[in-house]
Amino acid sequence: MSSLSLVPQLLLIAWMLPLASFVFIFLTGSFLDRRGRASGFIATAAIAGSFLLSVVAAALWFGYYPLDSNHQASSHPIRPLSGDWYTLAEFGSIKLALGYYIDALTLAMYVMVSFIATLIHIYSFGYMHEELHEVNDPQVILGDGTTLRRPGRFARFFQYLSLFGFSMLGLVIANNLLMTFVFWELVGICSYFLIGFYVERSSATSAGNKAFIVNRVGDFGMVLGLAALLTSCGTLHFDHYQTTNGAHYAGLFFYAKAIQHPASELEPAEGSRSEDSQSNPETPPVTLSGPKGLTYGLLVLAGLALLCGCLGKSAQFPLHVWLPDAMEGPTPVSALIHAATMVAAGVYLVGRIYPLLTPEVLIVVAVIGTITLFMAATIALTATDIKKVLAYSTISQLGYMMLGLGTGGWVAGLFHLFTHAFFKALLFLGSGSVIHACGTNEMPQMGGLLRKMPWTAITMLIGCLAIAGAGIPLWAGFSGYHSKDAILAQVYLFHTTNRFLGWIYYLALVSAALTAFYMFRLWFLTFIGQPRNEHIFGHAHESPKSMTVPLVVLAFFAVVAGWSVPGTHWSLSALLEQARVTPLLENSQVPLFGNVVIPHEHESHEAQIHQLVSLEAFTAGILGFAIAVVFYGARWLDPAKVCQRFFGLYRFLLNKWYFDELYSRLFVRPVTWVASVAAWIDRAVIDWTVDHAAVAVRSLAHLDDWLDRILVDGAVNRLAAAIYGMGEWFRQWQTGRIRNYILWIVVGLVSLFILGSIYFGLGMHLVVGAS
Amino acid sequence: MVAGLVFLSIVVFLPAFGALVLMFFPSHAERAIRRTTLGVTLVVFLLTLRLVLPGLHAASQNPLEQVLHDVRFAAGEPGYQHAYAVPWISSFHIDYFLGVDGISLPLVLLTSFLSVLAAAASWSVTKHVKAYSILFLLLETGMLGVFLALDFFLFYVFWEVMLLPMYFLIGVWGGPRREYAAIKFFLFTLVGSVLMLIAILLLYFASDVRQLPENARRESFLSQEVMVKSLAPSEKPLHTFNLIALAKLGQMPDSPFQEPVLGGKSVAWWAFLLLLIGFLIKVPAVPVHTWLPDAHVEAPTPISMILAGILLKMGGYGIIRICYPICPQGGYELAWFVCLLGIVSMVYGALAAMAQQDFKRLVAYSSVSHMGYVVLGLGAWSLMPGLYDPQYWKMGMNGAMFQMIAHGISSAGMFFVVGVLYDRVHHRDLNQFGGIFGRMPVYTALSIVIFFAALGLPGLCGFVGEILVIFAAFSYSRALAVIGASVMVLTAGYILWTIRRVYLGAEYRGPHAEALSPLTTREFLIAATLSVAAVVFGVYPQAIFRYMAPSVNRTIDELAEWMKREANLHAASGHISHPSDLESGQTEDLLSHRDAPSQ
Amino acid sequence: MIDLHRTLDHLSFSLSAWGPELVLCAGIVVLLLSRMVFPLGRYLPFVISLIVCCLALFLAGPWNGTWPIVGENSVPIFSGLLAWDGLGAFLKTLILGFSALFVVFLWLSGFPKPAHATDFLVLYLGAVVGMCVMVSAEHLLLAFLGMEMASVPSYVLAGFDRRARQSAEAAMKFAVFGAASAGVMLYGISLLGGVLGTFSIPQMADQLMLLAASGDYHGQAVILVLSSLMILVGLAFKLSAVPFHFWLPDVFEGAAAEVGTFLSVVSKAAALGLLTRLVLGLLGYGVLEATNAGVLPIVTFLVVTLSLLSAATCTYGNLAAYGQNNIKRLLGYSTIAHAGYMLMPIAAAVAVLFRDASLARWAIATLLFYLVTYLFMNFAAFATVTFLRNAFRSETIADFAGLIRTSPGVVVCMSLALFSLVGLPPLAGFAGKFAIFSSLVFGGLWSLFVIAAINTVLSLFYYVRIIKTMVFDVPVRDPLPQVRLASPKGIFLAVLTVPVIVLGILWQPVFMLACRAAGYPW
Amino acid sequence: MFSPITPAHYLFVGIVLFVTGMICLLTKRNIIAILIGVELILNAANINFIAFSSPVLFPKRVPPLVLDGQIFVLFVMILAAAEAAVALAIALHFYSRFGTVDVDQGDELKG
Repeated sequence: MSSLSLVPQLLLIAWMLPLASFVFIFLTGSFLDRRGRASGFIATAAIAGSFLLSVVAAALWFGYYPLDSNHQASSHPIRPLSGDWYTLAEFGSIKLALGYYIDALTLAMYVMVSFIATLIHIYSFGYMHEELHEVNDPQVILGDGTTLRRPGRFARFFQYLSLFGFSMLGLVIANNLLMTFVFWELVGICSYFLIGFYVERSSATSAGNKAFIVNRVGDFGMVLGLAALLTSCGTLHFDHYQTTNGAHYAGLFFYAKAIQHPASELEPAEGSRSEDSQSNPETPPVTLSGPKGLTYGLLVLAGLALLCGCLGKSAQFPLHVWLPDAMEGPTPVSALIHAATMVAAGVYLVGRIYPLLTPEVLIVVAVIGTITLFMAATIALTATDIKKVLAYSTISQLGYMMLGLGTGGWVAGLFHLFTHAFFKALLFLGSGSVIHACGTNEMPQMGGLLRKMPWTAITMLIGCLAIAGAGIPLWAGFSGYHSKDAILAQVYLFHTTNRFLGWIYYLALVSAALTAFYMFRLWFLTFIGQPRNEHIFGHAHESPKSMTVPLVVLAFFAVVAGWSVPGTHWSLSALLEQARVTPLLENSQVPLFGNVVIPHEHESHEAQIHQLVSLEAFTAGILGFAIAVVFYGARWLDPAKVCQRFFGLYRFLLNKWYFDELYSRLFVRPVTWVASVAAWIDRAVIDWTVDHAAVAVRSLAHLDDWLDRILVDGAVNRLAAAIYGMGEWFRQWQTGRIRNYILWIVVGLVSLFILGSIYFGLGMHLVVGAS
Repeated sequence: MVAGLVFLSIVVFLPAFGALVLMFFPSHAERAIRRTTLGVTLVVFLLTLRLVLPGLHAASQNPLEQVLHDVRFAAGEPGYQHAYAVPWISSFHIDYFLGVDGISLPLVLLTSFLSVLAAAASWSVTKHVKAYSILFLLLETGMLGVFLALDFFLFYVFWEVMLLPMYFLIGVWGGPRREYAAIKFFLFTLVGSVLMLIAILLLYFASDVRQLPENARRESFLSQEVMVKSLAPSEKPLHTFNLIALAKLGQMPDSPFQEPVLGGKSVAWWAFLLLLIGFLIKVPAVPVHTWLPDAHVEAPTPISMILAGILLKMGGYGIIRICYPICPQGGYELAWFVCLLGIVSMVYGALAAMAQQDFKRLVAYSSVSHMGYVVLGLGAWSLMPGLYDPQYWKMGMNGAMFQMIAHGISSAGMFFVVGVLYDRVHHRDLNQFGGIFGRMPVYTALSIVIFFAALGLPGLCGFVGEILVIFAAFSYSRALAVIGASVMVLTAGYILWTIRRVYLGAEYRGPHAEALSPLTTREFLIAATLSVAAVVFGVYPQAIFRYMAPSVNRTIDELAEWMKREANLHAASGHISHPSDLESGQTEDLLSHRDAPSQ
Repeated sequence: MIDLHRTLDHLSFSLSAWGPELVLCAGIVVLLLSRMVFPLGRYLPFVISLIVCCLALFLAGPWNGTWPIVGENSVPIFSGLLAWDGLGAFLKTLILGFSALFVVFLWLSGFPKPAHATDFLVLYLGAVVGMCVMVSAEHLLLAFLGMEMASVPSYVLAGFDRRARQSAEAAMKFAVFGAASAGVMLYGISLLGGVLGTFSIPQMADQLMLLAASGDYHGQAVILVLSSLMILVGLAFKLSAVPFHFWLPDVFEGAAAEVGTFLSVVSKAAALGLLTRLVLGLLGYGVLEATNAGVLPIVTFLVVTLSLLSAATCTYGNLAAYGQNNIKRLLGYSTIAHAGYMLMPIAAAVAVLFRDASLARWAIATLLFYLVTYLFMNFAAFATVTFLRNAFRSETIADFAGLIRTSPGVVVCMSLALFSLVGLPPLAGFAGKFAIFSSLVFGGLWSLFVIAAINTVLSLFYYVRIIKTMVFDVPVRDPLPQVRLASPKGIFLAVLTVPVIVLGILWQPVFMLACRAAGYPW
Repeated sequence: MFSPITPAHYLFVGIVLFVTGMICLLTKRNIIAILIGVELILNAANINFIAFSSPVLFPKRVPPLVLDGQIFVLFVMILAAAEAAVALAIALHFYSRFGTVDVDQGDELKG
């Protein structure tokens, strides 16, 4: 136990290091080093330190709970470490605190996040080097026609990265939903700052705003989910917690279990993780807190509300619109925040609160995941901006993860999260390397870069293979092969138990093909063939070591992340398996559009399913790859280009052109049509809705303003005017003529007399009536 | 005991004394006047800080140290401290009665703190410095008095005392439409005061100290004179303005405030309504808020800081200190009304802020929106009959109180930030800004911290209050919480949009571009102090809750006790049945076995 | 038959109790004589008047032992024509205290030229004697005589500024209106005396209670109502209650500001004193037949009438003041509004009289206290106006724009006075208003209370307009005249302003005194 | 024949005088005429006083106002004289400033 008790402390230090770096850079800033290189070193050292500490912590954990033993049956079942570090506020049994909840998933995320962040810090030394000097930003044209010259912001960049590291680690280790939400917002604001890093560019700042506000829309739901859980359970802690007066209270998972199991079934012998107070003598008795109003319906609502936040953060349909715009930020940021870590936070949260999710919610997760997956993949087919392709690809892959989680594949979904983090970071960094070399994002301007930047090209090829899920079926492959197969297997299983949702599986398969296609299209367009812009090609060069080394490291992990350590059962999926949790009502029928069953994940590991899915996915991948080769790799179907370069073979190429037309009619056009429709929907419907929602809100705001000025304030002013007018009217009575005045004496006397006799008479009447 | 009263009196009247001293300064000695003003506010701040700082040796021989030790505020104590009443106008049983508890203490500190900053920000005022400083100090006396007074009459006097300096400060040192703004402020506030006066007399007339049990009379810190009178046999009622005694009267069984007066409604109901409107004008809540944008826009920067940072808080303070404890019945029956106004203010203020072209006006409307959270938090009476778990209401009340402090910091900061810019370029048109970041990076960084505090970013002070209020509102009404949470989106919208239009962008294209000089040290210190405060309270809210929560919780517990008794009374007489009793009972059954494993 | 010894005893006691008035009468004689003996003593009339007023004040003041309580053990003097009691003594003190200050004020303002000072002061002192009679009258004859003694010199004073055309018009209106209302009142007195068979107020009260006890008014109700209303008209004229107020704005505008000061402060105090004596005296101060249901119609009638009058007066005064440009006229309307406020406690006293007579005395005490605060704040406002008139030769508000630049002290005094008139704490006006409102609450006159409270808000606007002009606006006069605070006039203003603040904070002693005067038991 | 004269007859004369005086006040523009109206009103009251204090009119009982009424009348007469003197002085003053005795000309103070 002693070695375990070190784990939270190690992680605390690992968590605090980036914060310390942030505060230090914020306070010292330019005093330290005018150009900011020192800040970069500090930030990098901090995050590297975090990484090392995380590794040590993980070693301690897995030393205590080895992966290859069956813990459920052993004498010490796995208990997540949970506790509070810091109390924000406490009201009776309600405690709002910052604390830790550590299990294998937390540790894995910690290691992964700090590892990738370290690499990206190193990469940024190379990529952001021009921020060390005065920068000339050609994208910003000033009023006098010149371009903007501004001081470099190297230190600021690393300052934000440090803040992000801190926030992301806090989000991962959170032991309660409020803490999650706190860091959820903080990573959002880091994202805002980093997207808008080039504050002078209007597009960048507006993209930053868009990202934050769209995320806030999701958070709006999340806050309600939090409120629902808090008001029904009286807590937001996942696990038991202790208030300052020493009382112990149950956490959310506990309540969810109480909902799931009727009273009689819930025996202590079940030995479930969250309430085995007997088997673990260290856990004191638990008191239930809150007004205990948690019902199943409320749990569904809370789950859906929390899901809103996840959709926003993980850029899922229909809140995905901010992510492509977010590519305005520097590429390392895109790699770290908008590919590997932050956008995965939504997926992570779904995984974290899995025990609270009911089948209804999971179905929604799965459906939304599927829609996102397919839609983003089709859009990626036509994009020409290299980062946009990757952005849509990210959305699509996040959809995969959601789909995996939604169909009951907890391990599968999170497994893909990890593998995706490696290869997508790799791809983004590679694209960054390309952009760095070419100075443009447009793929039609590139081509043939393989010769100029071999390291980049090869590592990116590995990335493409990984994301496409390349591998030898039934044996081994790139990391993406393992994780994607796991998801597809679970989806297949899901489609066997829920026939009416069968289309999910087929869409997922088609998307797998599309993924392979657009990724290789990207690679071919960029690295193969002849340079399409000689000027850019001429200036292109391989990136410095600080950029290529991270690429290589990441490429290594993109290959092996799915493998198990030779000779053992130690693998990423086994690691996740250790932390696996089950959703509510797994494997039982839930009445919802027919009967929904969330299948048990282990069933998808069965050979027959696994083999079938593996082969199908392989076929799909190959298909996509082949089409990409035909169109962009070998360019057999690109007559226009060939015509330009070999003028004598014109007629031959003309025929090819007809072929191309045919193909285009048979295949390309429908696809492009679907893609363009999807893109149109994206732009014209969803984006439009988002934009016009903003416009509508603003119009509402103006209406409100108008109301305020005219109606509310107007009423006040009108009342004042009326009173004033009355005063003026009274003044007119004062005619200045004494005879009028005397008449008023008579009038006053007579009217008072009439009034008096009425009252007096009434009084008399009362007296008479009484007596 | 008397020492505490003397100490609090010094705190309250030191600024007024400073104003008196300033009268003898030659009016051209502006430097000396400004420094004296700052010095006085600083001394007051240090004195109030003395309340919360750790103690000196209690057994010290030095009498001064002894006194300084005695005047400490004991954290965690829910009751009133340093409360002592001296007869003032005994014909009306009006006492000079000051005291401090966890509810008023943070506000007192906020007042003295912001006064220092506002005094420092007053360097930008160059016209009639002497008169300005005198009025400023008088204003501070009024504000501190409101938060420390425990006698209703005294409270009212201080409440009004602020009016006059404020009127002149806006009217003389304000912007182009200052006269309109000043008179509007004056008229609105006076309407509220008059309503409050009606309620005060209503309560006074209905009150009778002799109905209180004797221990309750002692707990009310009645002055010796009244105490003696209350014990003497007489058939005449003994009216009182003592806020504590009034609260005890309002919450006792067969409260005299439950007498019906008009329209079948009780004294408590009417008094609550009148007081509420009076306080909501100050808060301000829609639709009685229109004085605020004008007053804020026209007032000079330091006065805007004071106005938004402190004056608005008096409304919220009044509601929690006076409305609810004294008139729980009115509060219970009108909870929906309070919540409705709160939520409307939140949405309405946020939308109106979004539509503004004037930077300062935008900030002003954001105040309406943010104070809406306070009203909502105060109003979300989540005690349902039969369900006497007041912890959510505690959360809401604490959240609302915290939001007041947080808004005090963030809004004062925002107004200061606007003022800094206005001092340089002499306009506030949002469409003519942009690119300030490049010209004034430090200023921009501090501004962004302050704006994000207003946005409710976790880690900054605005977050805690907002989230607690929304949580509490959820337990009162889900629809309210949904609307309340949606305001978070609107807030993010207008604040980010503002930041983008003002600070970000390529270059500043408005007038007076050459005047955009970096922050002076004085300005930097003010903005940095506010930013640091925003961060500190954001990451360490316990700093406030430590003092505040016990008192707030005690208030709520008393009200919960009252509720329980009332409901029992009604249940006994069979007027209302409580379906929720059943419901909660069932849930209890469902989960009661959860305790089984621990046997 | 007639016990001569007792009669003489009574007479000598009466004369001693009537000391202040005697001193005043003697003072008038001395003044008239002094002009013959010292024709060149420019300031002699002022000195004599001041001495006379101070002497009278000394005799009337609260320092000569406890006061008998009005209605209970009030001491009849001059065989019951007048009464010596707390109410009268308090108001006499007030009137004489004002007079002393007023003489100094006249001296400073220089309005009656020294050559005419004797005339002015003789008339003024005569009016003061009349007011002293009014506030202690226990007999309708004396009440009427006192009113006329106070009014007739006032007519002359209003027209005293012989050069001014407006002054002549003001005096004419004042005289005609005053004479008409006096006639109406006299007619009412004749009817009421005829019905009740006496002019002595305590005896009338006995008669009225007998009538009420019988429960049958023998058809005399109509005459009772009519006659009492006619008497009320006379008093309403003095009080300038709507709709009998029309003379007031014109007279205030036309007459010198000094005269306005006198008319707006003590003249009102005297009329209110008389009204209290009449209304409460006729009802026997609640001690007679307290439980009789027969008084219900009388009480209802009086409460409704007085409430209506006060509400109308107050609201009209405040609203009509809005558009005024002449500051004296504006203050005239303000005076009307305040007359409305001051009528309210009397209505409250009547309302509560038969429920709890001591609360009625409380109401009277609040009225007395309000009069004290009103004296200082209104005097301060009028004094400022007078001094400004001397400096500016103008009474138009707009001319005072930006005055704070040259005369900050005076503007501060004026602002304090005006804010006090609004009723803002911690100024005396608030204390007074608060006291009055408390009496309304005790009397259960909630609607009247609400109207009064609303009027407080309504009044803010026009008072603040004056302040706004003086403080915020840009000067229109160049050069801008100056009234220094460190001058006799400024000091005089300050002396008037200090009580405005002090009475707002430490009003307990004065209020206690008022309670004692009104006989509120402690 | 003739019914005896009762107080009511006197009161009636008083009322007629009062109303006449009032009408005089309301209709006459000449200031002197207005003052005459005032005198009429005062005398109307005087007639009431006399009527209420006359033993002749109350043969069966003591008149309500025995001496008081008569003394009142004396005072009122003196007062009326004083008031008339003052009023005439003011009228003269008015005439010297306005050149007319028409009260309607004096309407400069208003509003």
